Amino acid sequence: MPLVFVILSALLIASAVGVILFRNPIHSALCLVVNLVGVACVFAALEAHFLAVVQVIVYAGAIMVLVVFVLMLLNSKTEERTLSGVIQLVLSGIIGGCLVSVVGPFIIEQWPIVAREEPPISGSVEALGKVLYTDYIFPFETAGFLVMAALVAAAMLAKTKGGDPNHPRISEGKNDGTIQAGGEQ
Amino acid sequence: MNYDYSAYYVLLSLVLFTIGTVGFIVRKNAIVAFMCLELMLNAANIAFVALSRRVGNLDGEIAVFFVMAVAAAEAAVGLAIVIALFRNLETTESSDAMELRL
Amino acid sequence: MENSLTLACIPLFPLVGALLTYGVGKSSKDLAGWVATGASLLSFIFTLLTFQQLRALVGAHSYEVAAAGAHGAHHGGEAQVYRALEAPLFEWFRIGDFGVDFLFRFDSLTAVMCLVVTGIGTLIHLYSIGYMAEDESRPRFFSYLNLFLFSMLLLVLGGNLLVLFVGWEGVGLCSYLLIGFWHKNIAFAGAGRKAFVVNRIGDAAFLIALFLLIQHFGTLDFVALKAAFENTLASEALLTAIALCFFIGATGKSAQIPLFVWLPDAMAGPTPVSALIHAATMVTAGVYLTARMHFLFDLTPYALLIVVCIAVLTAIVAASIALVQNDIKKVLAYSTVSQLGFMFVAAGCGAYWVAVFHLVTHAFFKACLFLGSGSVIHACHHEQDMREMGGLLKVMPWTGLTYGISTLAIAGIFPLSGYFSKHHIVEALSHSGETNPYLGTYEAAFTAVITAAAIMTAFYVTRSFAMTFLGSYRGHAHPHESPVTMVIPLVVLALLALGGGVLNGMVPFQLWLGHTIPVGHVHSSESIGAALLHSWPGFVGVAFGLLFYTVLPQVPKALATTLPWMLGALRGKLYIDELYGAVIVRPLEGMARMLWKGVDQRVVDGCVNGTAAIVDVSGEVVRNTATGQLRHYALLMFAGTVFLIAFYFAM
Amino acid sequence: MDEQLLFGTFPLLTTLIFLPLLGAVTLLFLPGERSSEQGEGEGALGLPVVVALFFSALTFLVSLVLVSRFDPENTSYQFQEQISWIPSLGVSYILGVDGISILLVLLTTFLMPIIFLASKSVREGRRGYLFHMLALETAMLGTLLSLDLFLFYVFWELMLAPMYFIIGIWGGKRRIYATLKFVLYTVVGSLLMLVALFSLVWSYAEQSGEVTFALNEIVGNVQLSVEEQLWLFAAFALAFGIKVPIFPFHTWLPDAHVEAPTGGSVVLAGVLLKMGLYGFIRIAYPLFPEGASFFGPYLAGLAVIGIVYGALVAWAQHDIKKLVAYSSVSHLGYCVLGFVAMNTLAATGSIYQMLNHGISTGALFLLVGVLYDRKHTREISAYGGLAGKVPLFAFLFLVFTLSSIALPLTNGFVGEFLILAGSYQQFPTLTLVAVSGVILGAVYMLTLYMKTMFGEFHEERNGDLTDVNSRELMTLAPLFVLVFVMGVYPAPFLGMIEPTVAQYVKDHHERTMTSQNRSNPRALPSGGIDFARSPETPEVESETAKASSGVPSVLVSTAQETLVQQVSS
Repeated sequence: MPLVFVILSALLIASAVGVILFRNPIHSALCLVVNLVGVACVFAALEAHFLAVVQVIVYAGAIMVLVVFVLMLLNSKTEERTLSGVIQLVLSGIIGGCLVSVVGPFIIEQWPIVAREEPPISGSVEALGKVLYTDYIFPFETAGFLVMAALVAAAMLAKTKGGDPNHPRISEGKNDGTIQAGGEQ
Repeated sequence: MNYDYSAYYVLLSLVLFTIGTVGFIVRKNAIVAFMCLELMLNAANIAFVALSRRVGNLDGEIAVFFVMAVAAAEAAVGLAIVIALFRNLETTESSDAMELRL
Repeated sequence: MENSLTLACIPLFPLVGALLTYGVGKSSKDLAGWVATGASLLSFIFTLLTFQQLRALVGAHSYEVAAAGAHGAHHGGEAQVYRALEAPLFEWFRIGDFGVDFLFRFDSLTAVMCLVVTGIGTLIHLYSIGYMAEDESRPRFFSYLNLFLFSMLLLVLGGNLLVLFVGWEGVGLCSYLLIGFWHKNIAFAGAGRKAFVVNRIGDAAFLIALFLLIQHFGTLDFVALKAAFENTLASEALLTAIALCFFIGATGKSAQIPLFVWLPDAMAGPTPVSALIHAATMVTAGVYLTARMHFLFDLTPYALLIVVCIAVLTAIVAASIALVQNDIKKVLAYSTVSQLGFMFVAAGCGAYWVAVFHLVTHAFFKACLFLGSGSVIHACHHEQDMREMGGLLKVMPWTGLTYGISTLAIAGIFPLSGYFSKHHIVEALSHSGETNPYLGTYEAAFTAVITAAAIMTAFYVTRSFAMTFLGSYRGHAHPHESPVTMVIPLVVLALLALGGGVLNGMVPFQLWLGHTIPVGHVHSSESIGAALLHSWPGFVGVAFGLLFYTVLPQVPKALATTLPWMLGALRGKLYIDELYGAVIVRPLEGMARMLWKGVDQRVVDGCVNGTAAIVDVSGEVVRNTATGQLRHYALLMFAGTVFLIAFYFAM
Repeated sequence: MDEQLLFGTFPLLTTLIFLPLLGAVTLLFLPGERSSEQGEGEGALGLPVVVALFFSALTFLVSLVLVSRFDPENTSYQFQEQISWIPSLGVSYILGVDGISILLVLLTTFLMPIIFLASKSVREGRRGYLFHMLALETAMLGTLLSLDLFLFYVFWELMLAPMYFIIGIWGGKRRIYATLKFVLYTVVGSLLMLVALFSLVWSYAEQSGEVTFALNEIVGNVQLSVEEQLWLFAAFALAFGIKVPIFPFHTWLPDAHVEAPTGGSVVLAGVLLKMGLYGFIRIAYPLFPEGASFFGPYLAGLAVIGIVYGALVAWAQHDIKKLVAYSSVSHLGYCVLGFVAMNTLAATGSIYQMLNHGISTGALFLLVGVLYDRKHTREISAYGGLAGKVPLFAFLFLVFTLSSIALPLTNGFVGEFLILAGSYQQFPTLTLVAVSGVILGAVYMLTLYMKTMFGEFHEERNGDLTDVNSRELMTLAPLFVLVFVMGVYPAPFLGMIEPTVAQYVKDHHERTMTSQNRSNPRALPSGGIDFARSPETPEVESETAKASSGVPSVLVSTAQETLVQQVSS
């Protein structure tokens, strides 16, 4: 087992645990940045260079900036540790442990370590681009639409209040849940 | 002679995914929960890349590409939702948003 | 068979009359009565025309038989050839091979019934014009009366059992409407309902008889049925069952034990109604049915025994109740029940023509009695209690005279009509053992009881006559003789009651009926002395009646004080209404309420609502898992997914 | 020739079904009624009602055309239309009409204009009410006319939605409870039916290699084991039995009737209840002859319980509408009994009685509606002595009461007589019990009549009561006429029903024979099969030797049926 992998996985797991355990969201976010960069390294180690670059640009560059920005904007407070939170942690930890212990052996069994002669495929820009713009052109375009739609949706959601009086804030539209059926007979 | 360690990468991705899920369950803060989602997506990405290599074609890597697109879209919408939530309820904690409960 | 147009017209007039009367009544209430009477009269005239046609048809044949009869030859129904007029209107319905035609058939039996119905019907219509003169809703009354006539004619003209049943139920409906005519009084309306429901019990049995006939004979037409019965292989048990079902139907309509309870209550209706429906015509439908179905009853001696048992019992029970009633109409009502018992005795002995004969004479004198009582009630301003009457003979001579004649007629005194028919009944009963072995055993006992009933009959009618017309007036009204429209029918009916005996010989009534039903021997006429001797029960009853209620009024009082329990029982009509109430009506009512409140609302709806409640409660419980916390949902989802994966790998 | 060409290709049945829906859609485009409602006089009907009336009357005319062109002697489906709908599932749009359904179709189209005329009493949101009624008519006609199981199911479920709203929105005080009960009850049944439907179709697909929902193809061709037949029949029977309703699944009916607006009650009693029995006739019996012969006696038993039970419970009611509703339970019991007896006499009577019940009970509900519109109470004790105050009303009430208690010369008698006469041949003991319903029917209806119409009149309470007005008279007059026409001269109606029913009964007995023969060849003596085919064999003679020689064939078939029963048991 290459040393790179060992180091990377230790880093990744540590930072992931950090994300979920730090009580201050900012700290979590910083750990996530580390984790994302680690994933980029993993991509590089797997010779998917293009993805490694995209990973850094999209995640670390774009998404994380957005997250941190929102965190700052909303001034999220440090979470308090509660008993129910601990119980939940333990419970979900047990369930997660189950998952790993069940699926893990299966994975090892499924893809045993083999030696192979042919060179591994190259995740180079050309190769990827060729596949992406030929075989996957429609999904690609669809993804484009998706992103656009997401942008529009985000804009709509984040629109400031006081615009349209016909669309009151959710909390104001109190509804007692009964259907007003017919007139009194 | 190359050795293929993809099983370990998939195992790593499983562990990361599980951590992400646990985080999503444990954390109240919607933004952190959101970050945990990113963790899970990334874990899946690792598995994709590793197995793509193992299988010997680029389909897995393409999938990663699309996952990233989805993640980006999700980030945009998700954070917008968090902002809307904050604007309406003055909180970013998902546990406070329970008006639709019966 | 021959088709006849006039026949089809007979029931048409009352039907049109019923509609017309109501229409005319909107503008002129007085005219309505005359329209109805006219319709009834037209119907009578057409009956006469049809009767003439039938006589022409029967014609030569009938004289042959008469000649043979004069020689005392032994002949019965089998020698006769059945002749009838027919009016097939249309096919009512036909399913496969089973079809029912809307068919009228006019034979000698029907002719007699039709003449009685339309004849007496017309007289009573005429009477009603006077009787109902002050009633606001008399158009409705006359409309119902015409409708009744229509139904009754359907009943007697029906060529098959189903058309008969139409009339059968129709008269029940009209009876319901007319009993409850003064519907403001809920008790009167209740009496109407009681009549209808009790009749319906009989009708249900009637229906079952029809089902059995359909199943085993496939037809309801009288002629076809008669032919089918002549050489049937059906078991006697089946035949007895059918016959008894018909008889139960007849007990309903003709007020025999156990279904007689409605008739006394039916006196709630206007008196002409009591005369027409509850004395002369409708209640005799059961007797008519028995005579009509003679070919069935002849095959079932056991059923006939039951018929006679019931009839004798009814005759004596009703007569004994009538002894102590003070309401003049109640006396006559129980008298009717008792007299119907007499008719059924005759029918049960196989002497159907005697039953029909008594039916006719009874129609005369009982209609007269009822109309007379109506006249009295009318005069006394709707007072029905005989203790509030007395001495009315002086004020209303016509009414008193006709009532007196009818009293003697029903008492069975020679030479009035009642004697002949009643004598024949006793005669038939005492000879019944010859043809029916079952009856032979009880012959003597039955004869004794029926004679006792005859004495009682004479006694209670005389009592009513004495209390009403003799002595001095005890009431507070100012009685007066009734108008001429009421007196004319009284006189006509009294004359018929007086001279009805001519049917026994001078008019060959027995032979006439012999064209349709078996009549047995033609009896040679008896000497006047023998006849007077044979009417001894009538003399005894009348004598005691006159004695007790004019000269020795202390005797009945003494009897009442010595036998108070008996008086109470008879006054209380033997508590049969109460018994039915306690045993049948109230338990059923209780059961209905129990089924509704208990079964329907508690058990069935309980199950339904219980299921709903279970769903509701379990929803309430499961709902708690929906905390509204995103994280809890995620945890559950995660646990579920892991479980599924683990499950998959465990497999 | 021209005419034949015209009608040969013209989709008459489709027109019939979707004309009301067209009307419903048209209603949506009418101007709002808020303004018109206030200025409306007592005489005016208002534009929406006129439109609904127009479309329903048009539908009625189309159905009259259908009836006039219908050939009663032809016992197969007529005016068939077939279009493939969902080919991959084998679902087609198949319509057809036969002697069993045609008069029910006519009854439906006949009642709807009357309901619209009577819709004046709906005060608020009348347009929505009319819309639902028209949609309901489409669903009902579709159910009656569809010959594809899937299509049938779609229309069957479609009937539920408009009725849900009609009761739920325009109903009385407990309308929500009533409408939920109605819908849930029905849905429980129809879910089972759906499962059974698919089970049937798949097993037929396995057997024949093609997936089809076409009724004609499956009936007679599908081969099911006895056990399968029993289960599937039970599932269908529950669905249909709830709709009828057969005791003990009847408790939704009184609630639904009481809470529904007048028109809703009329259509519920007049048509919807018949759908249950129609389902038995069209689907459950032909498909599962074995199940039918097993469950038949039980159904008959439940029907008789329903007759007596419904009558008794009706007697105990204080609410006029509830009383009439329970009387429906009793009357539908007769219909079920007649059909289950499975001979021509009773089955024809059963179908005829369905029409009669629609007319007389529908009219009774209309009359109750007349009272309710004026006094806003349905309590029997609130009325009394009305005969003097409102004579015309009392007269009409009397006539329909008599029709309900099956007095001869009214329509009720013919049906009831045929049913009982026929079923007596099959179930003598049960019929004897059922006959007591004849008595009890008179008891509760006359008690109702007495308590409302006779007795003391409460001047201060009901002094302002007015008699039936001309509009209400117009709704009742056609029913009034039909009561007598169908009672005095039923031949034309029976003539349409009878040939088809005779064929149906014959087919059913043949199917039972073959099914039994197939599933259990040894159970049937070899003579039995011949016996079924030729009624003139000596065995028959000996069986019926008791009766005289002129016994018609209806009765011979009865003897056959008893034999069939003996063999099956």
